[in-house]
Amino acid sequence: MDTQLLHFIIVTLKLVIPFAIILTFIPLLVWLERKGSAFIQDRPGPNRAAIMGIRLCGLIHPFADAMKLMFKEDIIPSQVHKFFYVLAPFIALSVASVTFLVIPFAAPMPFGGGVLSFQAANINAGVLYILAMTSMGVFGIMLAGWASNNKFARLGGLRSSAQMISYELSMGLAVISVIMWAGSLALNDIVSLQGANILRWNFIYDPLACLIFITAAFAETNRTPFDLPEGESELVAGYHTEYSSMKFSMFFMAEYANMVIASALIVTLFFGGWQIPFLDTNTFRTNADYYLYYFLVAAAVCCVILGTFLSIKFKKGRFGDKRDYEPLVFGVPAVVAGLAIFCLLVVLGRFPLPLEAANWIVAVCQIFTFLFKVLLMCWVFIWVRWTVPRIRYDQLMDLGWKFMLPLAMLNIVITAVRMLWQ
Amino acid sequence: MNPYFFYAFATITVLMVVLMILQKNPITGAMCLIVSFFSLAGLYVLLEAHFIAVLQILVYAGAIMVLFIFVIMFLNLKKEDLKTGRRPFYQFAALIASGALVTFLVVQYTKIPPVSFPESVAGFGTVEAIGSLMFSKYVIAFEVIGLLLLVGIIGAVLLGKKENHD
Amino acid sequence: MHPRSVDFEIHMHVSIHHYLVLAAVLFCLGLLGVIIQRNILIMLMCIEVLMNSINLTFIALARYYNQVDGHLVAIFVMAIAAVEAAIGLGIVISLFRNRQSIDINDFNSMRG
Amino acid sequence: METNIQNLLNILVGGITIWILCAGALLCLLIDALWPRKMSVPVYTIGILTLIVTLCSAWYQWLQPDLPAAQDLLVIDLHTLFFITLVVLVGILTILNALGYMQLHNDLTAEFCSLIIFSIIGMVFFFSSDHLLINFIGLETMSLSIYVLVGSHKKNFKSNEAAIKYFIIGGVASAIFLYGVAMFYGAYGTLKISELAMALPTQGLDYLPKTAVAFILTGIFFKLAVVPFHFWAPDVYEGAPSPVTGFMATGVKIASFGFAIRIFIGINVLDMPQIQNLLVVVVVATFIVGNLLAIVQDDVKRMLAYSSVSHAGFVLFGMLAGFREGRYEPFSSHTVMFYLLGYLLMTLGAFAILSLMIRKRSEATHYTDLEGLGHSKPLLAGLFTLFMFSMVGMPGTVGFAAKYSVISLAVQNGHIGLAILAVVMSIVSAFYYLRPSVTMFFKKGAGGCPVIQEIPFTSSASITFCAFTVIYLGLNPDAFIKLAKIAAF
Repeated sequence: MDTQLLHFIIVTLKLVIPFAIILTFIPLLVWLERKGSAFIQDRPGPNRAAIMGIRLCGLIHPFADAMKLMFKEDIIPSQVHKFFYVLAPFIALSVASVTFLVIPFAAPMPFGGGVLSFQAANINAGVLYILAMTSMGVFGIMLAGWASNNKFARLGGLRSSAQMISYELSMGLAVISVIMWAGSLALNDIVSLQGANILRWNFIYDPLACLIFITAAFAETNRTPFDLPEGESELVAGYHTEYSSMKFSMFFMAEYANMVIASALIVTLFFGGWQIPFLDTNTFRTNADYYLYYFLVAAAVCCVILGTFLSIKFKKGRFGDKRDYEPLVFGVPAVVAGLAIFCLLVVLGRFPLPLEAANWIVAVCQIFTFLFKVLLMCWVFIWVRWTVPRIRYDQLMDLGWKFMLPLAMLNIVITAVRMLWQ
Repeated sequence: MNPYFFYAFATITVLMVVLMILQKNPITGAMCLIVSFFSLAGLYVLLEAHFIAVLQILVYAGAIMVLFIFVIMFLNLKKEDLKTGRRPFYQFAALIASGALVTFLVVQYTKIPPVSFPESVAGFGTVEAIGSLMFSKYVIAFEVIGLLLLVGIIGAVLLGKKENHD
Repeated sequence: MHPRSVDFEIHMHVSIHHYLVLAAVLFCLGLLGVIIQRNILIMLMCIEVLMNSINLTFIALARYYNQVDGHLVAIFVMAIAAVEAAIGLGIVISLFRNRQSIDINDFNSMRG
Repeated sequence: METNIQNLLNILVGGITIWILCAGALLCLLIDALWPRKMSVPVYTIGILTLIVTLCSAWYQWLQPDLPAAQDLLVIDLHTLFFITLVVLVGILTILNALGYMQLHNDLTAEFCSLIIFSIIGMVFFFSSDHLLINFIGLETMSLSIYVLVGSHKKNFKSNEAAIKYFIIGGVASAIFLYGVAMFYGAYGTLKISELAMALPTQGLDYLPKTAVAFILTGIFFKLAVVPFHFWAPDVYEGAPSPVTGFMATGVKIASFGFAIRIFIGINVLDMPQIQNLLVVVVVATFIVGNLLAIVQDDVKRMLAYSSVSHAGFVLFGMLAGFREGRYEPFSSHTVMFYLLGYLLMTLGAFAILSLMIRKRSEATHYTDLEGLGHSKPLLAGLFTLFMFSMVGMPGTVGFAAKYSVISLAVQNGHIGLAILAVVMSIVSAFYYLRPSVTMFFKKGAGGCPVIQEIPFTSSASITFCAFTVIYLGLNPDAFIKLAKIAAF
């Protein structure tokens, strides 16, 4: 193939895939949030929306919500500043999605005589780029608050900007100690340095920075306990009080996109990014066939066990409708697929892999590890939201300026001393 | 270096600054300025100053302009606060004066032969190069900037805080 | 290598004077803004424009001389601009508390 | 690593005066923050002590046979030490004035003291660095502290207004200054003054230095408030709290001239006929406009603002007088230094008295407020008259010695016409300088309370010091002119 065309395709894919990932994560997270909150509050959660009786544990709900929001009437109130009112949600969403460009999804891979990095833009100052872009996110909220010309919205925007300014400082200072360890601002270097050993990952190596960063990230994404810009008990709905329909849903999506990005960033900086625990890239590449074989065996066994477990839960008349057949629909194919893979593996035995394929397998595994970690981190966000109450505004400011900022500075000093010590 | 990028960024920058200085509404002005800061960052990228470009966005767009917008929202300006009074003669004089200045400068600059930029040395504009220079040759400047920032904090607190004892 | 040793290329290349002229235009626009604006907040923004035009000059020249010193200057200027903005806005707030206006023409209590 | 530690040590030892100032300013802040009750007196005491220690260390360094080379960007030579002495003296007197002012108004906060010291640090960097970037950072540290100080009288609308005006003018002036610096960088590819002295402009960019000089000088002229860049001065001087006005009027000018002398000596591109002509125009305009507009003022602070404009013109005339056959003579800067010393003493003395004028909890500096002061407080009125006489240039006061040295230098170097103008303008200035004294002594107050009621100890200390030195230096200037001559390059 023409190398130029190949190059073009690669760049396009690098740009498109992160967006696609965020977009698929958003409905997933909405579902996770609703189900998770239901689990925490001991109630069934969303389970009504159905396509021809198929409910998929409420997974249909996000799609139904999206449909509803898309076809709702788009109201622009008369008192607003039209241009900025329309612009604000676009800013919020687009800023949230460009941040993903510098996150590395897997280790750079030798490919076609060059190196293929799984990162759209390998910027020399990647961490700074992310800090810069997250600080842009506040403009959407502030503009929404201002353009709505409504006191609740304005207060929400005002709070949001104050909060962002305050917590960005401790966020930046927390990152500095990570940068000091890595000696580089490029995110891929930071991940590579952490290595496969969990004990070297920054959340153990530099726990204070991790704690500060995660707290600040909660504040930056306006999630509970720091969701004062939209605190409904005081401000109706804060900055998006006047928004409806698609524009509202854009804010909604931006919130979840921000959550994904914050999680991705936390994972990259503190939880080893794409590193698979105790399995470093080179070992994996040279022994890919071995790991692949046993991974598939394990997967097949899991499929069979899980499928069987589901299938025996089938009992006619439990709900009295089509939901009775759900365990069978999932369980039987799982068992069949598991058995089929197992048989195939036994028949074929271990087969050697070409180098290219091994590299690709490693990359795919790393991508999935990364996404799995991100999902776990998102779950932490949801978990915190439904267990911790919202704090008061003065407490928020005190926490940011009087506690986290000095602590972050102290952490830099500690890091410097530790570096001299070593 | 692609000249079209330069012209695009330059046009956006100048256009947005012009829009800003003609504004009555400070929020609109601030948004124009943010756009022009972004295109300036683009120009910095063309000049191979990637680090400065990111800092430009981080500091100007991300910190200074947020502060501006915060204050604008804080002041809660009414429509009638933003009245305009035309002072045509004064504005015309200002226009002439700055036009003269810019002509003078442009004439001066265009006497420079149009040499294209030399090949940049390895590591030009990277964080390492800037950092090592900052902590060796310019360490004094770095210290004084620290003091200056402290002055900024003291000043802002002193001026901004409400007095409680009355 | 000295910049002069490069052969003159008169075609479509963007050279140092493009950047310097752009910076000069921005500088004059900033000055013009400070003079004709009546809104103090926008006047403060114009001062930021002035600082930015100077930064552009320094960075273009740094590229021209292949020295990182110009970048250093730009960083310091950014810090200074940030402090200026903070103090300027502090003054505006204390001004607004006393007299509900941000129009420079309303501030003429002193005449001589 | 070794060289770095050595480097740091050099910086620490060489710039010891600066580091003492920094430590003092931070100590002031900390004490203010940690002291259980809000009391400003310990903070101010620490501030004054810091400045005195700085003065001692500067003298100690002065007496060292060879000064340690701090860093190539920070030059500690006799010139720097002399100017450090001047600005620290300004600082001490200002803090004394401010203490008195604070007792009367019950208004200034403890941050005031540390901001004064920060501003002094900025001034020191402004005139002591060999690198234009650090000069600029020093300039900004100085200016930004002063913007805050000007606006520190928060509830007073005049103070706010003065702060915003000064801020906008000052911001533009700094930007113009920095643009000049950028042009120097464009022309020479370096910003070190010692390298600029020898460098040749890069081919093709050799148009820039002249413009650069014009921009830098414009920036400084704004700070000095010389005509035609003086229009902000009266409003700002009137609006700012009196001690701050005294600080601005003296400290900023001293620092700017310290820097100006450094670049006039360092950068040979300044030795151009165009620059000299520019200086002549500015000096003549300043003499005429400053003195004539001062006559029509009816507020003492505004009058002193215009007087400081004309004094700045005089000092600039001292710089101009140092040009002999188109070159600036480094040695002749001693007249400027001595003039600045005298100007400092008489101005701060006058402002110490102005700081005491209070009526209905606000400053009262209108001429009508002075009526009858000569009867209620004759000594104070007499001292004020003394300072005014000194500003006119009466023989026997420091003002005379300073003006005499400037004019004699001008005559020596052939600037006869300007010297005559200077003498004429000094005579004109007697009109407005003596008007407050006439009001004090020969106009009966319209009853009511006199404008000065109590005189705090600190204010009287600073007034006494100023009065004593004004007379002492007036009678016996030679010793200090000798010192200035040593400090001149």
